[in-house]
Amino acid sequence: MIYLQHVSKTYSNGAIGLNSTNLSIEKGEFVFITGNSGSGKSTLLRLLLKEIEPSHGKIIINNRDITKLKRKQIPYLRRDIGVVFQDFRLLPTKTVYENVAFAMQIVGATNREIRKNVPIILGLVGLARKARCYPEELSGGEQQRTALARAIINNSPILIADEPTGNLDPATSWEIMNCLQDINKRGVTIVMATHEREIVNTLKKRVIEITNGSVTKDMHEGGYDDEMEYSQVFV
Amino acid sequence: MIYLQHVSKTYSNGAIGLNSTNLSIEKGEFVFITGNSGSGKSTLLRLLLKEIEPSHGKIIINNRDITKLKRKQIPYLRRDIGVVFQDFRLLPTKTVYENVAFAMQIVGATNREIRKNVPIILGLVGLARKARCYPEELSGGEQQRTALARAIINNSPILIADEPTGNLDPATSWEIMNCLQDINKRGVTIVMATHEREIVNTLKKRVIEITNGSVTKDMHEGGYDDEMEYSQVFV
Amino acid sequence: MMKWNTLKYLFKEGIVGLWKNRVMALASAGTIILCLLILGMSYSLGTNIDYILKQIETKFGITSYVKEGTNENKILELRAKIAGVPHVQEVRYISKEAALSSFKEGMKDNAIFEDFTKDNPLPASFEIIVDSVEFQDQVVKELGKMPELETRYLEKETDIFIKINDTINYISWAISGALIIVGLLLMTNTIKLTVYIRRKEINIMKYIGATDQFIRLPFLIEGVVIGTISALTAIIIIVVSYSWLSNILVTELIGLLNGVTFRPIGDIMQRLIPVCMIIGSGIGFIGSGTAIRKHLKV
Amino acid sequence: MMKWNTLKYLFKEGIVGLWKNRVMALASAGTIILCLLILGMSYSLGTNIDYILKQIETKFGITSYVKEGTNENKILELRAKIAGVPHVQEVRYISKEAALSSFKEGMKDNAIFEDFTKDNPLPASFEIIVDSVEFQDQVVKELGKMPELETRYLEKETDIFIKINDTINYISWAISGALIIVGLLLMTNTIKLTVYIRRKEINIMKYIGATDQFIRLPFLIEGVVIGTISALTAIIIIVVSYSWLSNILVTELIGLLNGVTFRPIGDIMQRLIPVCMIIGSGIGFIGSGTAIRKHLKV
Ligand SMILES: Nc1ncnc2c1ncn2[C@@H]1O[C@H](COP(=O)(O)OP(=O)(O)OP(=O)(O)O)[C@@H](O)[C@H]1O
Ligand SMILES: Nc1ncnc2c1ncn2[C@@H]1O[C@H](COP(=O)(O)OP(=O)(O)OP(=O)(O)O)[C@@H](O)[C@H]1O
Ligand SMILES: [Mg+2]
Ligand SMILES: [Mg+2]
Repeated sequence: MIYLQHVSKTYSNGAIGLNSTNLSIEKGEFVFITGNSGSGKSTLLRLLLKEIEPSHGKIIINNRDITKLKRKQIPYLRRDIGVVFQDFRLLPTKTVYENVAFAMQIVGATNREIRKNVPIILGLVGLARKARCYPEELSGGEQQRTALARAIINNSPILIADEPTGNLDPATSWEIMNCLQDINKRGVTIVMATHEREIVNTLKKRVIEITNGSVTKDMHEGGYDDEMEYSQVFV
Repeated sequence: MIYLQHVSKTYSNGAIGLNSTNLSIEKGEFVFITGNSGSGKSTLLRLLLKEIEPSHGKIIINNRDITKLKRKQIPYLRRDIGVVFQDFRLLPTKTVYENVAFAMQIVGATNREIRKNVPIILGLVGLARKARCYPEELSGGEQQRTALARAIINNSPILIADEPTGNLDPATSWEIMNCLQDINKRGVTIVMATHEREIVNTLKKRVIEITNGSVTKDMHEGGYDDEMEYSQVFV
Repeated sequence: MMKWNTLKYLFKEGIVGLWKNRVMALASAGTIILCLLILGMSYSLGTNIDYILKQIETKFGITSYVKEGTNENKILELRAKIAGVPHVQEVRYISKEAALSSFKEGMKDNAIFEDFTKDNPLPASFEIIVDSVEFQDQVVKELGKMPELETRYLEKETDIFIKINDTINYISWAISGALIIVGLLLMTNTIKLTVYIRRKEINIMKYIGATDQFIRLPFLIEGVVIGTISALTAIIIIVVSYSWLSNILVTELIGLLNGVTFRPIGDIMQRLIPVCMIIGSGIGFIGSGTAIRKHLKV
Repeated sequence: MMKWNTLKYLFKEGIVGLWKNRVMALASAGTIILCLLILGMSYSLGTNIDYILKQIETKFGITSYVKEGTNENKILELRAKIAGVPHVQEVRYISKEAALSSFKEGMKDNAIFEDFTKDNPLPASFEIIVDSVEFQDQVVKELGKMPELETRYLEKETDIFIKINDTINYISWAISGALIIVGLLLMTNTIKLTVYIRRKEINIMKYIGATDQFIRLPFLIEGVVIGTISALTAIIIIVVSYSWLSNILVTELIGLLNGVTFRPIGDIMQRLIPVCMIIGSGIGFIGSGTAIRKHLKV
C-alpha cells in the first residue's frame, strides 16, 4: 500500500530529515515509527501526505507515485489519509464539532451523515461535552483528541498519527489505542509515530525505528528499542 | 513559597478549570501534577503565572498575593518563574538561540553573559546544532527543548513545566529530567505537570493528583495513580 | 461539480466567517469604505467644478447692437424674435440713452466723455442670456441671420473660461484616475493582508484534503459581502455628507456668485452608486481570489 | 531606567523586525506611501488651482484714461511715474487712434460706429499689468493720486474670479482635510492590523516577563522607520511625477492659456516634505504605540 524507494529529504537549511529510506507497508498493517527526537519520524509522515516533497526517491501510495501527482489530485490523495498532526492543526475559528464536521464536508457528506457521525466520534474520544468549545478553550489533550476525531471520521483507508497520545494521560491513551486497534481491525492501515515505550511494548505490532533519518530497525511484533533502563542509569 | 487558598477557576464558557483548591508548595520542592486530560493541570499552572485570573481565592507566591498585583508588577512576578508551556510558545521570528537569549535580554543581562550562557544551556538540552533554526524548522521535541532552555536560562527560583517531555523520546526525556533534578538540587522549586507514569513512579517526588479540578491526592514520594494495568485490560 | 449541500455549506461558511474574522473583516471594510469615499469625493469635486464653471459661463451674455434708425415697432418685433430663438433664456433691451449713461457710469461720471452727450454715438442693444453656454454659438448664429442686429459676445473671456474649465476637468480626471488606482492598491493591499493572516488556516484545510475551490468559495463570498456592504456604507456617507456640504456651501459661500448651485445629488448618485457597487464587490471578489491563490499551493 | 545594553538590543530588534515581518512592513509602508501620495496630490492640486487662478487674475489689467489735452511730454512723464509704482509689472500706452481702431475692430468693423471717425471721442489710455492681483487695489489707489488719469479696472470680473478662487480654495481645503482624515484612518487601520497579526508574539513576550516598555520599543522603532521610509518614497514619487506632469500639462494644455505656469516644485516641496515626514513617522510611531497597547494587557 505504501512504498518508499530511496527516499531522502534534506531541508532547505541543510537539516537532514530522511536519508535514502526504503520501506514498504502493506494494507491493514499497524506500524509504529519510533526514534529519538529529531530523528525524522514526522518528516516521514509529512512526506506521505505530500506536505513536503522528497529531495530524492519515489513514494508510492495505492499504486501511484505521489511525487508525480498533479496539483489537482493532491486533495484526493489526502482524503485517503486521515492524519493527526503533532501540532494538531485545528481550525481556530471552528468549534470541536465544526472542526470534525469540516472534514466530512470536504468529502461531500450529507448533513444527515454529519449530524449522525460527528457526535458518535466525539463520544468515542471523550469530547462529547466539549463539542461547542473552540480549540483555544481546550486542554492540550482535548485538542489532540479533537485532531484524532477529525482524522478518523471519514474512514479513510490510511491513518497517519504523529504522537497522538503525547498529551494524554495513560488511561486516555489506552482508550485511544484501543480505538485505533478497532479501526485497524476494520482494515485501516495505521502508521503511528510514538515515543510511548509502554504502548509499543504492549501492543506488539510492527516497529520501525528511525535514527538520524535512516531506518535502523524494522521488526514485526517489535518493542521499544530501549535496552538501557534509563531510570536506573540517570537517577 | 506557593500557596493556593480556596482557588477556583471557572472559564467564561462555564468549563471548570479548578475547584476550590488548597495547596502549599515550599521552597525547593519538586512537585509533579498529574491527572487526566482536562482535569485542570494547565489551569493550575497558568494561574501561578497570572496568565489567567482565579474566579475565587488567593494565590500567594513569595509572600505576595499575586491576584492583587498591579499591572506594572506582573513582569517581575513572571521573571521569578521559568515556564515551559504545553504549547511551547516560541517566538516564530526568532531562532532557537534568539528565543533563549530573549529571555535573558528581558532581565537586562549583558551581551557577555548571553553569549556565554545560551550555548551552554542549548548544549544541555541537546540543541547546540539547531541554534540557528527557526521554530518551524524544528521537530516537536526540539521545540519543546527550546522552550525548556528558555525556562531555565535565567535561574529563576521557580520553574513551572507543563508536560515538558510530552514530545520527547524516553532517552531524551530522562536527560531532561536529570537536568531538572540538578536544577532542583540547586534550590529551584519545580512544579511539573506530566502524564509520564514511568517518570513519576521512578523519581519518587511529591505527586499532586487533580481530578475534575479538585486535588484528589497529594503524596510525598508518590507514584502515578494508575492501579489498573490498562495494557492488560484493553488489549 | 460541487454538490448542492456543499455549496450551501460553503455559502454559510462565508457568511459566518465574516463574524468569526471580524477584526479582519472590519479592517477590509474600513479600507474599502474610505477608498470609495476618496473616489466619491474626487468624482463629486470634479463634476461640480465642471458644473459650476458651466453656470458661470452662462453669465457671459451676448450683446446684439441695433442698427441706427431701426424704429420702435421693429425693435419690439426683434425682441420677440430673439426671445423665440431656442436656448435663449432672457432678453433685455438697452436704449441708446441707457447705453450712454451706463457707459459714463463705467467711466465714473467724469468729464472726459462730456462730448458724447452732444451726439450720442452709442447704439441701442439687446442683452441676451443663453440657458447653457454650449448653445451660445448656436444662438449667435441665429442672431446673425437678423440684418438689423450687429451681434457681439465675450468671445475671448468665454474662451478663457472654457479653457480653465478644460484644464480643471483634465486635472480632475487625472487626479480621479490616480485616486482610483491608489484606492484599488490600498484595497487589495488590505485584502491581501487579511488573507495572509489566515494562511495557516488555509494550509490546514488543504492538508486535510480540501480542494482549492472548496477553500476559495467562502473567501470569495466573504469578500463580496464585505465589498458590497462597504460600498453601501460609502454611498450612504457620500449622500449624507454631500447634501449637507452642498447646502452649506451654496448658502454660505457660493451665494456670492449669484445663484450658482451644485450638481443635484441625484445626478451624482446615478453614476456613483453603480461604480461604487461594482468596485466594492469586484475588489472584494477579485482581491480575495488572487490573494488566496498563493496560499493554496501546499 | 533601561540599561544601555537593553536599549541597543531593542533598537536592533526594531530594525531586524522590519525584515522578519516584511510582509506586514510592506503592507504598512504601501498604505502609508499611498496615503501620502493622496495627500501630496490633493495639496499640489489645491495649491496649483490657487496659483493658476492668480495668474489668470493678473491678466485683468488696469486701464488709466488720460484726460483730454494732456501733452506728449506729460504723457512720457506719466508713463515713467506709473512704471515706478510698486508692483507694476508692465505699462502700455494706447493712443486715441489706437483706441478707436481697436474699438472698431472689437465691433467687427461695422458701419454703426462710422460717425466716431469724424470726432474721435475715445481717450488715450495706459494699460497697466500688476505683478500679482493682490496688489491691484494698492496700485489703483496710487494711480488715483495722479490728476491727469482716470483709472478704471475690471472690478466686477476680477471679483468673480476672486470668488471662484475662494470657492475653489475652500473646496480644495475641505477635500484636503477630508483626505488627510481618510488617510490617517487608512494608515492606522493597516498598522493596527499588522500589530493585531503579531498579538500572539506580544502575548508570549509578556508571559515570559517582558515589561510593556521592552515590548513596545521595537514596535515603535519599526513604526517610525517604516513611516519615515514611506514618507521618503512618497516624496520621491511626488517630485518625479509632479515635475513630469506639470511639464506635460504646461506644454500640452495650459499653453492655451498664454503662458500660465504651475507652481514651481520647490515651492510645493518646501511644505510637503516636512508634512510628509511628520505624518509618516508620526503615524508610524503613534499608530504602533496605540495599536500595541491593548495587546499588552495580558
Ligand atoms: N521545516 C524544516 N526545516 C528545516 N529543518 C527541519 C524542518 N522540519 C524538521 N527539520 C529537521 O529535520 C529533522 C527531523 O525532524 P522531524 O520533525 O522529522 O523529527 P521527529 O522524529 O518528528 O522528532 P520529534 O520526535 O521531536 O517530533 C530535525 O533535525 C529537524 O530539526
Ligand atoms: N481558555 C479556556 N476557555 C474555556 N475552557 C477552558 C480553557 N482552557 C481550558 N479549559 C477547560 O478547562 C478544563 C481544564 O483544562 P486544563 O487545560 O487545565 O486541563 P489539563 O489538565 O491541562 O489537561 P491536558 O492534560 O489535556 O493538558 C478543561 O475541561 C478545558 O476544556
Ligand atoms: Mg515529530
Ligand atoms: Mg494541559
